[in-house]
Amino acid sequence: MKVRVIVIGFAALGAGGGLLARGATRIGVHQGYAPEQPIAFPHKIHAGDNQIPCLYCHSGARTSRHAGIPSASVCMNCHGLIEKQTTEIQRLKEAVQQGRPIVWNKVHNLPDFVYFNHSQHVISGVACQRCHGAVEHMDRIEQAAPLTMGWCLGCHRSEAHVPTSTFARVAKNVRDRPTPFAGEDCTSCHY
Amino acid sequence: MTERYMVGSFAEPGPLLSAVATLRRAGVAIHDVFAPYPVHGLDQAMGIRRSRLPWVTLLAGLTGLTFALAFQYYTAVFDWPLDVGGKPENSTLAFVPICFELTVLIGGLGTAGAFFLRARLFPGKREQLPVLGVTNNVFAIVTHVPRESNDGDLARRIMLEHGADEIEEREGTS
Amino acid sequence: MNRRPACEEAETAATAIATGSPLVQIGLPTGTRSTGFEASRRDVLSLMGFSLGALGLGSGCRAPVQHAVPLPAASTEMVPGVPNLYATTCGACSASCGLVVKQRDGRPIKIEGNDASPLTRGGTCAAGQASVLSLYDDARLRGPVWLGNPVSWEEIDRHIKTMLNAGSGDPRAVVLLSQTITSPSALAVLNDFRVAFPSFRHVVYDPMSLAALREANRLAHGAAVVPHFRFDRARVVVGLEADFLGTWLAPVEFARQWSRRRTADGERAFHVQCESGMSVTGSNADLRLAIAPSELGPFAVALLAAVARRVSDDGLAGLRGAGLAPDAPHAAAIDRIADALARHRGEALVVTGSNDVATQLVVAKLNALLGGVGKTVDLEQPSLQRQGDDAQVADLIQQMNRGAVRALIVWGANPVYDHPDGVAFTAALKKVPLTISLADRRDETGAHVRALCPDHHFLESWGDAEPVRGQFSLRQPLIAPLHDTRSGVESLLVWAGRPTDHRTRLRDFWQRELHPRALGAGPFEGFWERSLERGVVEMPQPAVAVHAFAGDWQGAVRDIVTRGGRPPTEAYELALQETVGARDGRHANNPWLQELPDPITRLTWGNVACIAPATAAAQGITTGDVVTLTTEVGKLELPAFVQPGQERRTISVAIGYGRWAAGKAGDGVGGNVFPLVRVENGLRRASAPVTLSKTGRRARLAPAQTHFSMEGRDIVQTMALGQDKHEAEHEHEHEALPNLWRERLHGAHAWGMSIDLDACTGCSACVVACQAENNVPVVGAEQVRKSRIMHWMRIDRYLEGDGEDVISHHQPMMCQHCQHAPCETVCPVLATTTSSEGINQQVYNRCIGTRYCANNCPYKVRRFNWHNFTANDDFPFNMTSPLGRLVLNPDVTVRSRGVMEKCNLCVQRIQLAKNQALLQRRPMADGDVATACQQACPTGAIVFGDLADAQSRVSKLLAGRRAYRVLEDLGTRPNVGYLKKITSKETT
Amino acid sequence: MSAGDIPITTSPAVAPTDLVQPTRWIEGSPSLHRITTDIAQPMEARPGRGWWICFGIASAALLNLLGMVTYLFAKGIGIWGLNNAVGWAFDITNFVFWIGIGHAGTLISAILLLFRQKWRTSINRSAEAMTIFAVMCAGLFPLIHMGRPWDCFFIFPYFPNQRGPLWVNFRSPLVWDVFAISTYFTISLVFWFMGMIPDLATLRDRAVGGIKKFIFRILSMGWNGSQRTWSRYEIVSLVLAALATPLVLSVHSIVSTDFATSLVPGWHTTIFPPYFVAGAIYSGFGMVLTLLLITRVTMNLQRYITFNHLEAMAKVILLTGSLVGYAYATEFFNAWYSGNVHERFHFINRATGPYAWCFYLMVLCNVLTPQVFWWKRARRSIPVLFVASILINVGMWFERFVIIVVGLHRNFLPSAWGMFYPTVFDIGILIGVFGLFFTLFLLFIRALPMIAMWEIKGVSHD
Repeated sequence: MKVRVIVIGFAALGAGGGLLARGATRIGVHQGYAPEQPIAFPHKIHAGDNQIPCLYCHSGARTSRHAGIPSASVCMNCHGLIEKQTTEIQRLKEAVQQGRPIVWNKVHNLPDFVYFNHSQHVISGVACQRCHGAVEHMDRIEQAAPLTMGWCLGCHRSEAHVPTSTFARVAKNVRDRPTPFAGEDCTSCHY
Repeated sequence: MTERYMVGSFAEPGPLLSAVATLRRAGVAIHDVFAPYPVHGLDQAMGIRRSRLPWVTLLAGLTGLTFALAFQYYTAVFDWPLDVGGKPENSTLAFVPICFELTVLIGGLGTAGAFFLRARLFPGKREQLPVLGVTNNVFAIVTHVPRESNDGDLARRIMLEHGADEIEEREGTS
Repeated sequence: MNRRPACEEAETAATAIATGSPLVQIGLPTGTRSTGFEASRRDVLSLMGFSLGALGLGSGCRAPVQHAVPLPAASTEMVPGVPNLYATTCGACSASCGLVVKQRDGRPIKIEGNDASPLTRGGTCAAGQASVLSLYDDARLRGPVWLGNPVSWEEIDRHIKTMLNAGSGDPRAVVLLSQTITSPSALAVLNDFRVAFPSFRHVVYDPMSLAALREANRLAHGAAVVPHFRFDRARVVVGLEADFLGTWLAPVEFARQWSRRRTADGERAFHVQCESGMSVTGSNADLRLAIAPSELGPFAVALLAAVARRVSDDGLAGLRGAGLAPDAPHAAAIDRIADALARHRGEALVVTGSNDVATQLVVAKLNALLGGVGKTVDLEQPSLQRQGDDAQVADLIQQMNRGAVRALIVWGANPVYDHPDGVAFTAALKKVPLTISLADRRDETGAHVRALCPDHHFLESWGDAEPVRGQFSLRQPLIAPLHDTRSGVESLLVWAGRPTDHRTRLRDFWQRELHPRALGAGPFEGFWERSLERGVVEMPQPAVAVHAFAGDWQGAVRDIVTRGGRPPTEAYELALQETVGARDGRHANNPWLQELPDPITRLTWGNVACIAPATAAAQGITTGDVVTLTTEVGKLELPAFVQPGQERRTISVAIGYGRWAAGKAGDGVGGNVFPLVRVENGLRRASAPVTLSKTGRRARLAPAQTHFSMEGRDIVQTMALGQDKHEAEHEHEHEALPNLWRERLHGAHAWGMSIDLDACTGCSACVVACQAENNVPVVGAEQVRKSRIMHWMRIDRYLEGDGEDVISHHQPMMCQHCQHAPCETVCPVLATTTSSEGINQQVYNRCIGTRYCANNCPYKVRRFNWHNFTANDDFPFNMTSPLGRLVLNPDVTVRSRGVMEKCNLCVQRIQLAKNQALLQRRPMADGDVATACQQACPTGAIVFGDLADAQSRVSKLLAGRRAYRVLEDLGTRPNVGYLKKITSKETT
Repeated sequence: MSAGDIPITTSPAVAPTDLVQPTRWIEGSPSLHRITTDIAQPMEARPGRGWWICFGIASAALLNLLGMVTYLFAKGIGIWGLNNAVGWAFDITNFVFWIGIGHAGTLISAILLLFRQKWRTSINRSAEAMTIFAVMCAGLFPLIHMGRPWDCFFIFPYFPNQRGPLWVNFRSPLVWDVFAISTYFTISLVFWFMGMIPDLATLRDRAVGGIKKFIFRILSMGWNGSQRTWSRYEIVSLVLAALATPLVLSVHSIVSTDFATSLVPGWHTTIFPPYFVAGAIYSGFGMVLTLLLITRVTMNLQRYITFNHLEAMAKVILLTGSLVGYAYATEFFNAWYSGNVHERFHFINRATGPYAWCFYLMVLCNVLTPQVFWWKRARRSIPVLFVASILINVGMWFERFVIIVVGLHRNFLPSAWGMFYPTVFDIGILIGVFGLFFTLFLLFIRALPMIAMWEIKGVSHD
């Protein structure tokens, strides 16, 4: 019976340790984070039902590090014409009239030591959904991917433009092609 | 089922040794001998075979070695080959120290673990002492006493001849 | 707050600017809080959260909610995260160099040179690089102040105008005391002012005056101008106490001209420098003579005599034997110099910074004799800097005391601090009914005036400049004014009763005055837009009328000879010296400049009394002893510094220190030496007889380098002129050491750098540029003393020999990006590795700070964050102030405590360039990337590029004969190489 | 049951011990029971004043350590005297010093066991304890010397993590250290505990119940002195000894590679591994001597820790000390013989530079001091032994300091030369760690048998 106690004890210890380890690796990972927004903006209606291209609003993604959140004035490009009035749209219009910026809750947050450049990925044809999930089906935006380094490397390793090893495998075509940017160099993201 | 034992306690290793020898010659089945320290020659007297634990050490050690080598090779060459100071990705010589350390570590822990299992020792186990003081200054011989024979008397006689301080017969579960 | 990501930060900044909300509310731009304690604390929390979760008591807690604030109205100008570049004009000194300023998310964060400028061609200086930080200086006034109380502009204008207009018809003068104004439009505004107030006078004031030079030219050529010196046309340059590579007149322009003639091999110019204290210029001269300030005149005369002998001009008969006594020192050297000068008539240039008319006249004669006028000395399109007139200033003080001045407006000058008679000036100020200061802070002078009307920082304001006649340059604001300040021009216009905003005024002026002269400029609109975009415009101006040399040089010679050399009575001479970091002291509150190691002494945070080794030995003085310098007008206690190369009987002291109203960083640093010299017959002296005495106390200096000998190691390599053309004997130098391991091939690029030790003057612009670009923290004097300075790029200084004749070398040293990097092998966590493009990359967020890499780095270029230097009140510099943090580069991580950092070849710029190439779907071209140091360098000593491309400039340079690697025999295989310094003892 | 004291000499069955043993490793011939009581006495009797004084001092130093380390974590290692030129100083000096101290313990218990040296029996237990405590002290420094100790787990290759395929750099000696030290600690601990089981059983059976019996019962794992177990037990001890012997040699060799594999002049030397091992054993024996000289008096165990023990240790010290001296000489010779400008300068600087006094202090303590042990009288004189043992540890600390700091403060580029000046925190932590060590040791001698009873019994009765 003493034996059983000990066995159980060890088992519990092991299980606890395992759980702890698993939890420890989730530190700072906010997958599934979906905060309330000042204006309940439904991507489902805009990107989904009405098929508005992502880059129409998040135009920064084409040229800049930051995809950016559209100014209220951009919203008004359409909502100036649309008759349909909901409380949310009212809020938007108020904001525009008072010329005060809307304070959104940021969903996808990277640590400050990570430099992710949207334009690089957009131009190389990485679909927004690959990192942001099926936005067009989301009523409220939610962080779909874990956004951990391991996760980033997942793609970079399978589709890197630079060979994994810096040994002889360097491809001649690498230099002819527009400069590769991804690869696995630490300085691709950390500087 | 319960068994009968003959327990003889001695104050000195000398008499104990000769007693054990005589008992074996007389064909009495010695269950075990208890002593405060490992008495030289007792193994031979009891006819205990040399332990095979060193083989466990060898196996555990080799396991550690293989793991260390494989792990380092995998991480440095396969999982993410990085240019560290221009050194080759498979810097085997640099892997040697850790290979050695893990060999020793796993080898040592394996041996110790095997010992405790084999000797059925574990934390909190309630000790079974033939007589008090075997961990201090008393030596004790415990022999089996088959019911349908008079070995009991034989054992008792031999031990007395060799100057046992005390002899008693006990029942116990083996 | 601390963990705002760049994006949201950017947008908030933009918003703030757009909506005019105070910027102070903005927190850190991107910073690695998450590699700091906070992050770990948060993680511990979430770990706790997890375990609670595991117990089913609730889910793990999250990081604090972060916000993203878009602009209320979309801006076409500014895309968050994309830097904009605007051309403007530097306001750090009167040289008014053309700039291109990098504006990120609505705030200027980096100053770069304007390649379009014909004068500087993209060069900058340390002070210019640092001036962006002054924009975010906490000590700046937040708005106008009347009699010590903050007031509105309306109110203060009311007060001022009433007092100004009260005595219309009042004969007492309205005086504007300003530094040299190179802005034509501003000068035009003064005319309006003159119309409004007939008694208006404009007094120009320079802390380091060249009045004598202008006077001499008036006497000699009939035009009181500061000539436009053309070092690029000179084969022989003789500098007499003129630090033209470091601080004198237009150092950036001169350094560029000078280096262009130096690196042109064969045609290489020969440079002689005669000076008392070691200067940047002297440390780069082919021949340097240590002479005392009082010997300048006699020396010039002797030189004139020696030259005259050679060019045998009978008109100079009276000169023979004049000048220095035959036993005088340097007699031999003078013959050598004279030979060189005579051999290169028409290509010779002699410049002197002396503020003595006779000496200047003799030098003018020398230049005339050598046919320099019109060639190396351009009087017809002269420089418009240093127009200061000491006589007028002296006169002004008297008038003020007499009560003959009813209003004094001080603009850009700070006489209470930097005038020899600062005390007298302070007293005089009290006698003036209305005193106004336009300074950006309540400085020494501002503390004694009635009205403080803060001017914009030059990055906030419009303007123009004409540093050299015909060379125009425009200034445009990079950011909306941070505080309630007003352009000085606007203020003057308001008080003159014709309020106009600066931009309109400027535009009108250009349309009215300049556009007509711009030949073939087309309609004004286009001209204006182009000019703004380009920043600089060349518009030939009518030549100044000058005649051939007609000055009474014999008289000058007589004066000098009769006056004799050094007055025999006193032992030493004090020589004021301008240094590249402190300049004239106006940037004193700029921590970047305070912590910039002086290229000569390598000291930070303060000035010292430089004493020759021989003198120090004789007086039993060692570096660090506090000595008292006493002149007939004042005394000053300073730590002594034994400076090889210092003239034996001269003690040099840097100006620009010892301010008491500059701000937190600048106050009480060093000692103010201005009051120790005098104004003699209307001219500010830069030297004075001085006595030296020990106080017995010792001071702790803050040196960035303590040992100046190379210990016979092959660190700075030199080669004699022409040697680089000899083929065979240097072949072996280029045999690479064998590689112990398989050769690794690089990826698409192999970034490398070449540093030309022959072109590097040590001016340190690159050091500040690097600091600004890479968010390098300022650590303060105490940490520098502990040799914990953080600069990624330092300029090592080595001396050969001791005493007065020393050879000195400057060697920029930063991470060498070894391909066999010792640091990488020892890092336990792979925080530093070689990238596929040959960069030795340092990953802050992986670093745990064992410092093993730094120990194993033979170049000692790695820098460790010993403390948390950001947002830490123990280090009250720009990174601690919410305002100061706005200068941080959002594209570079702000390092937290306990991580290692170092030069990474401006990898953020590489990434940016690569991304642009990608967006334009083109391969990268050579020159797409310029590192901060390279961009800042006025002499183009630094070249960055792709070693994988055999045609790139850097590849060619590093394949050349002059190329070598530092500590090559260690086999570290650096991607940063150096070009050997060329030593030439004589012109070819 | 008979627990009486039977004088051994009256027993006809056993030959007089003095004929059996060439040298007497135990004074007199105590009975088995007497041995038990003698050794158990320190744990059962109330501690004497001597113990309390020592403990007071030690724990005070320990508190100081805790305080300073807390402040260190709060402020950063900027509070130490380190700088850009000298990135390691007291921290790594202490680390190497304590690791070295540890070595004597393993050496005594393992190597002397293999060589069947009987004299080790009375000192091996405390020596092993010393090893374990010393390694604990040493292990502290790699942790606290980090810039970001809260990220210390980066140094372990663990899975799962967030960084995907990013592991650690197995080429870095620091990673070797991590494995070497943890292995060394674990194996030493196992070895120590194994050796203690029979004695724990003895104590269990002496205990009159209550918490004490409970604890000893758990620890002794039901040991009952069965001969079958004994025979396996002896095999296991031999195996562990055989493993520990190369281990102890490897540990300090690996520590020495922290320096030897770098290219810093004065560090980059192939002689380091043997030289460091010799030095480690040397300093270790110094420390053992210090401890035993104190404890044998305070715990009155003179009977078991005899002059013969002390003399034997003095001989080892003489040997290793001379080896260290030889190593010093070799370094200088190689520097001169190599003709390498940086190497030569380093050694000139070592002997004439600003830290020359450390160098001469080190030579005085490490090379000259042990030479007195050529004389038997010195080897058997308590005062001489005590002073020498202290000097040796001072000297060995300075040896590491000289190697590390002199190597760093002036190397390749003269422009980057600097100096190291310790701050109050450097010194405080240095003292504090001694506090940690002695606190642990003092608690050990009160709580556990500091001499292996069963081995003593074996030696005295075989």
